[in-house]
Amino acid sequence: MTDPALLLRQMVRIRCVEEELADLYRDEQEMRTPVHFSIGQEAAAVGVCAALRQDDLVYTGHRSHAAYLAKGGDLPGMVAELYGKETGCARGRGGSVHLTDRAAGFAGSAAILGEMISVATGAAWALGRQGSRRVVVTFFGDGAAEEGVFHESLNFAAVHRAPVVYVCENNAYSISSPIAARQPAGGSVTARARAFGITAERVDGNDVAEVHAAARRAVAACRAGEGPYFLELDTYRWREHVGPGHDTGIDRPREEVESWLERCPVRRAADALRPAAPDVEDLLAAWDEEFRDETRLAVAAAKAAPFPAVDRLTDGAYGSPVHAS
Amino acid sequence: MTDPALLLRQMVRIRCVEEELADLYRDEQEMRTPVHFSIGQEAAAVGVCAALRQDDLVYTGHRSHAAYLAKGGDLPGMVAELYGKETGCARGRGGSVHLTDRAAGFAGSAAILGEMISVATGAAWALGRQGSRRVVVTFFGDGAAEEGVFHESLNFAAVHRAPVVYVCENNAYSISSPIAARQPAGGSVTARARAFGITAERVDGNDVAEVHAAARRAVAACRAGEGPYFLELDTYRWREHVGPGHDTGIDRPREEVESWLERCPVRRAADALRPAAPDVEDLLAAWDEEFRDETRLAVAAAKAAPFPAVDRLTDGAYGSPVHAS
Amino acid sequence: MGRTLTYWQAIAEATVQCMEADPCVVVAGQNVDDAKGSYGTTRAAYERFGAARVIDTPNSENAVAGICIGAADQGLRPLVVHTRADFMFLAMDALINLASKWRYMYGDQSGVPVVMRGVVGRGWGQGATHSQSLHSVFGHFPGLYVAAPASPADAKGLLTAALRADTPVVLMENRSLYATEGEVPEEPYAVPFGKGRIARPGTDVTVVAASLMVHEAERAAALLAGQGVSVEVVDVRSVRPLDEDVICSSAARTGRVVIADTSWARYGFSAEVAAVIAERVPEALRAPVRRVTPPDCPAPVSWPLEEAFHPSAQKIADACLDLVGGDRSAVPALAGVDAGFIGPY
Amino acid sequence: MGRTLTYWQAIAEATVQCMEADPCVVVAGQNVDDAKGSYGTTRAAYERFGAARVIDTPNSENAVAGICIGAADQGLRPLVVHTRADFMFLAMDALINLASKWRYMYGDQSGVPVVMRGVVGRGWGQGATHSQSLHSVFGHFPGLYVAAPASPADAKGLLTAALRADTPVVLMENRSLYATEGEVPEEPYAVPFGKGRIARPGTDVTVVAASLMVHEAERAAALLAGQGVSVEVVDVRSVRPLDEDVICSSAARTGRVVIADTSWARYGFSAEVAAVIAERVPEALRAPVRRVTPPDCPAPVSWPLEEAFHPSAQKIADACLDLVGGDRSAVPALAGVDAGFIGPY
Ligand SMILES: Cc1ncc(C[n+]2csc(CCOP(=O)(O)OP(=O)(O)O)c2C)c(N)n1
Ligand SMILES: Cc1ncc(C[n+]2csc(CCOP(=O)(O)OP(=O)(O)O)c2C)c(N)n1
Ligand SMILES: [Mg+2]
Ligand SMILES: [Mg+2]
Repeated sequence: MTDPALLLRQMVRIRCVEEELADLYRDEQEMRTPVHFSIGQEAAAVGVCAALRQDDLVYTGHRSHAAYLAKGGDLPGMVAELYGKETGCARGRGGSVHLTDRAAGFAGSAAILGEMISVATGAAWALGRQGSRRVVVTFFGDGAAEEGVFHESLNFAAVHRAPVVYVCENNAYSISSPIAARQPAGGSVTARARAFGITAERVDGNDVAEVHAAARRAVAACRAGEGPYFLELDTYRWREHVGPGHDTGIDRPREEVESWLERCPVRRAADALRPAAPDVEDLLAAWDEEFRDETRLAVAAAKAAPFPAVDRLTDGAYGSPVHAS
Repeated sequence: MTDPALLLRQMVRIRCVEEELADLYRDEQEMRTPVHFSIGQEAAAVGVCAALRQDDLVYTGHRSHAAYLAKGGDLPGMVAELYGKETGCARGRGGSVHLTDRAAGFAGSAAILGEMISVATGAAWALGRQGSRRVVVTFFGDGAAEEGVFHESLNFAAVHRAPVVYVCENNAYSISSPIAARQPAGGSVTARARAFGITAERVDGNDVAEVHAAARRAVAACRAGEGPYFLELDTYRWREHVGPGHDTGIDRPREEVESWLERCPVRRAADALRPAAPDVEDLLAAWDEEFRDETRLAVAAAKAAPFPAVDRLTDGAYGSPVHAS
Repeated sequence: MGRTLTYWQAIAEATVQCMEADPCVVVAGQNVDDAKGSYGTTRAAYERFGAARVIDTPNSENAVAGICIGAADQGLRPLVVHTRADFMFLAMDALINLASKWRYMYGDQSGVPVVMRGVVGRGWGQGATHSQSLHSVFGHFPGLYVAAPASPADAKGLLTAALRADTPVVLMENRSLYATEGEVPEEPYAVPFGKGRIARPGTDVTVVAASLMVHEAERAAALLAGQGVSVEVVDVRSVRPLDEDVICSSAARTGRVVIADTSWARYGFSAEVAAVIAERVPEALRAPVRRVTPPDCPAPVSWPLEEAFHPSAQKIADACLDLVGGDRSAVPALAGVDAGFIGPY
Repeated sequence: MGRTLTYWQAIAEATVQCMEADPCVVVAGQNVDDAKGSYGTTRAAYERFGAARVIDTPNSENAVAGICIGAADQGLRPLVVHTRADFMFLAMDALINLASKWRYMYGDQSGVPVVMRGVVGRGWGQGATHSQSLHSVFGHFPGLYVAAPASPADAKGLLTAALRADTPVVLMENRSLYATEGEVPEEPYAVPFGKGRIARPGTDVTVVAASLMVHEAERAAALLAGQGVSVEVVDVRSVRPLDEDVICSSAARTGRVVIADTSWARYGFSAEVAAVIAERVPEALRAPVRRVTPPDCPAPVSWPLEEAFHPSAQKIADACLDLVGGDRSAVPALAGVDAGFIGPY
């Protein structure tokens, strides 16, 4: 079990990084890439990734920053990517929705809903075939779970027992659309996963300890060859769907947003830690400073870095050619 | 409740029509359109369609003949379609997999797996919106239920309470592929349907009385605005996947095929009828002659009919143009 | 001078007018009912007709396409909105394998007049999967009408034509156009599919384009007019049917042709226009045909690359100059039509 | 004279040899493991390597594509087989929005070399949704290689190249070719993407084609040779990259060009070839370019319509004769390459 303080620290880090970036994004307009912040949803990425080894793999959808960081993705590489620099983790070609850090086991994120659900399934299938004990995790939203490919992937994974953990961050919205408009009342994504014979749990996605415990069960099952596994994590996003602003009172009712602000995953983890660590507020303050500094450094480096050279525009469209033998 | 003798008669008709056509298909090679016979699966189409009114609608996948006939589709139109004639129900353009008879409420069949599942959902949604009490049924196989669109459609139908009955004819094969290779052990398509909150039943698809009873429940629910509804009918195809031959000992084990021949839906319905109608064998013999004659007449008419004129090749690619106002 | 509307307002107006005229018209798509209302285009319809006729859908592009085809088969006229045309890959089976073939393969007895709008996502860093223009892919298949209006008036008229047609229609809208303004008649009217127009007359070079590239071509033409080069701009308006006559007669007059397109050259719009010329008026060509299109790579995010990637008035002007043997360095630099785009996303 | 194989045997051999050489190659698709073995092409691999490497998949084209992309990302080399190319519409998002862009959008750090074979379903009455050739649709998007081999030797060589490439590849195979025979070297070899060939030299007219149409063009050429018309047949072999040089140098020599394709003209293969000529060697044209393609309707089932729909040696010969001013009535009638097809389906 990961030290609860470490889980808290990870969440604070993601919160600080994203808050700093959101402000800069809004004020400078220099990060010209659509961004989907995970502020308010940090427990999902942190709780799950803490259950992984470095050589396990993560694939995500568009809301990618938190999992990238939680999996150990390089912060300066991510920030430079948002600034479109050659030093970005995708060399400025992919932007916020195409983060990747292979060394950290963050394989990639993708902007089209559902794609990475199938990709993660295939990666897990490949690893499983090779007899590796590595596990693959994919993060996606309640909205992506409406795509046909979600069901097709679960069916395949169940037949082939692929070691993949499906993590559905259910924040009850797809952009402005509440889940009630999109999925039948009284049901759950969890129930759909179970219908494929997949072990599935629905847990409080803002309780990092609970998330982590469930993720450990999921990862252990996959590592033991008993995968796939499914987790539905109920949570809530604090910012607007895309961009640094807020949609309170526009796309979502004020009281609803406020009720979720009270269920802040960082605050809850801090409160839970207090009995064991009475100095938790000091810790938080110190971390806050540490991570905002870390972010500012990464921002400064990104700004100083060069843009990709325009004469390299088409580089990477193709791999190396195959010549006749 | 439809008279059991009528259900039996309908099944015998489909059996006779298909057997006659299969022989001609093989011997003459004049029907140049891939055909998927329902021989052995007649109880599904007959049991379900007998629960429908003429103005209810049916959409099917590639295995289309039985539902077309059970819904009251015009036999000469179907036969002429197989012969590619202008008098065909799709005027020779569509072939076996694109049967349609609007007057009979057989809206259409399509060759691409899963397409009609969504189309039927949309048709039902449209009818429901109009306040009509008409019901839509779609027939498809266990294999088509692996397509993402199946799940997407059920989700939509559940949210919008569309009056559609999904009928999955589970013959345990997709071409040569047994269901165990394609879907998780111990599960069922029914379970997947239920996971969307849809009322679902799995019944013996070779027992026409049971199928019919379930279909009546399904149709009644949809008519009452309580749709959608799902039925999984376990059955077995006797011929090869496409074409008039057999795949026994090639794609499917001989003992398996033989065990299903013993569960012949026609025979079972006849046996069930005998206490009430001791002359059932005479009835069967008379019907056999009647329907083979009917088929031969339709074949003769189809052969006598003209092919589409080659100079009408592109007609119907577009509707009438819209002119500027 | 008539009334002026923006491109998005013109679409919004056409939608409302068609819904008023025909109770069977419904709007469906992800988030069509929200405050932003698909860049404003579906907002007026939602305010006027409510959730019963402006329907928020699940994220199920394939089924939603099929559902709308089925609804069209039963008398509705669904207008499906995709906030990125790129999402339509998921609806291609339904659109191409079913809707486009329906009337023909069921023997010309019924049609499924579903209309799909796909927004081409220009803007900051939309990247590889959020900025593709799919007009030529849809245009390859008979049975569809495919249009890509450039002006607010055509956006209204082609959408109105689509919602009255008995053929399925795909409309491509470049997001960079939404804020552009133009005269738009108030009453409902249809612009016919397959009729191009001369957006600007000229004598030295023909630029053939659709959608955003018509504006870029017009700007290039204005610039080159200052250099004594007279550029004719042909706006095809719809890519299927394609108005071959307007293309060929202009090409025959000028003898020099540039084709500008937001999608790639290979097997794209620019290929077809060049082919039509090679088939019908090859002898008129006084110079080789030139294509101004993105280079052969996916769309990058980093903005200097993005600038270099997208075709522009500048590149069109350069191509025209090359054909007439003019001097590029004499021409001042131009910013893109979407230079007025305000971020952040 | 070397060893002769049929087209399907050549594919089967390439598959087995590549699987022998590279343990990461796996075959996936619906029913690839059955007795028919995808027209025989996957049978030898199944017999040799069994179910662990020749994997029957559920009917889930979209996910299977994504799964194979993910598997490729983790070191496998999946070869996915679609017994009809038409089913690939369901895999287009994965192939075009993800596989083709992967290397570029993740900054040229990794590739997903998945290979997809799509069978174009000629045969009796395959109809509107079972006989489409999608090469130009895939060819529109950078990041993919797309090939359509005409000969058994190229079928082997291009599949081998595909299974060694670090780029995703789409291969289109016309079912009518499976029984055709040709010399095929026994040892493994790759045919490079983007290198066309002169399938038959000639001086009066160039016919540019791929896949089945190369055979039809060769038959037309043989026929016209008897009339004193010398036809050069260019087989492009791959449609992306496209060998512009072989097309243009032939066109420049003959000055007359016919393009034959199994898919529609608009925005198709035939458009791109004409465009390349209009861009690079327009002055060489002594006559307008001609396209021999299906007419603008879906494929019908009824056989007289089907015959009229599909392009053929006869139609190619007629087009060539028109260009040289020859007399059609002097030329005997020809049956299609697939006239030898034995039904019933
Ligand atoms: C195939 C596809 N359809 C639609 C979109 C547009 N889109 C981007 S994010 C999003 C919301 C998805 O909601 P969810 O999966 O719940 O993730 P969340 O944003 O809530 O984290 C939508 C509809 C897309 N990117 N891809
Ligand atoms: C999208 C798509 N994929 C594959 C096929 C090829 N195909 C035609 S019928 C069939 C078997 C389908 O099995 P099932 O749905 O169980 O129906 P059955 O034939 O058993 O009645 C397959 C794979 C197709 N037509 N469409
Ligand atoms: Mg969500
Ligand atoms: Mg089946």
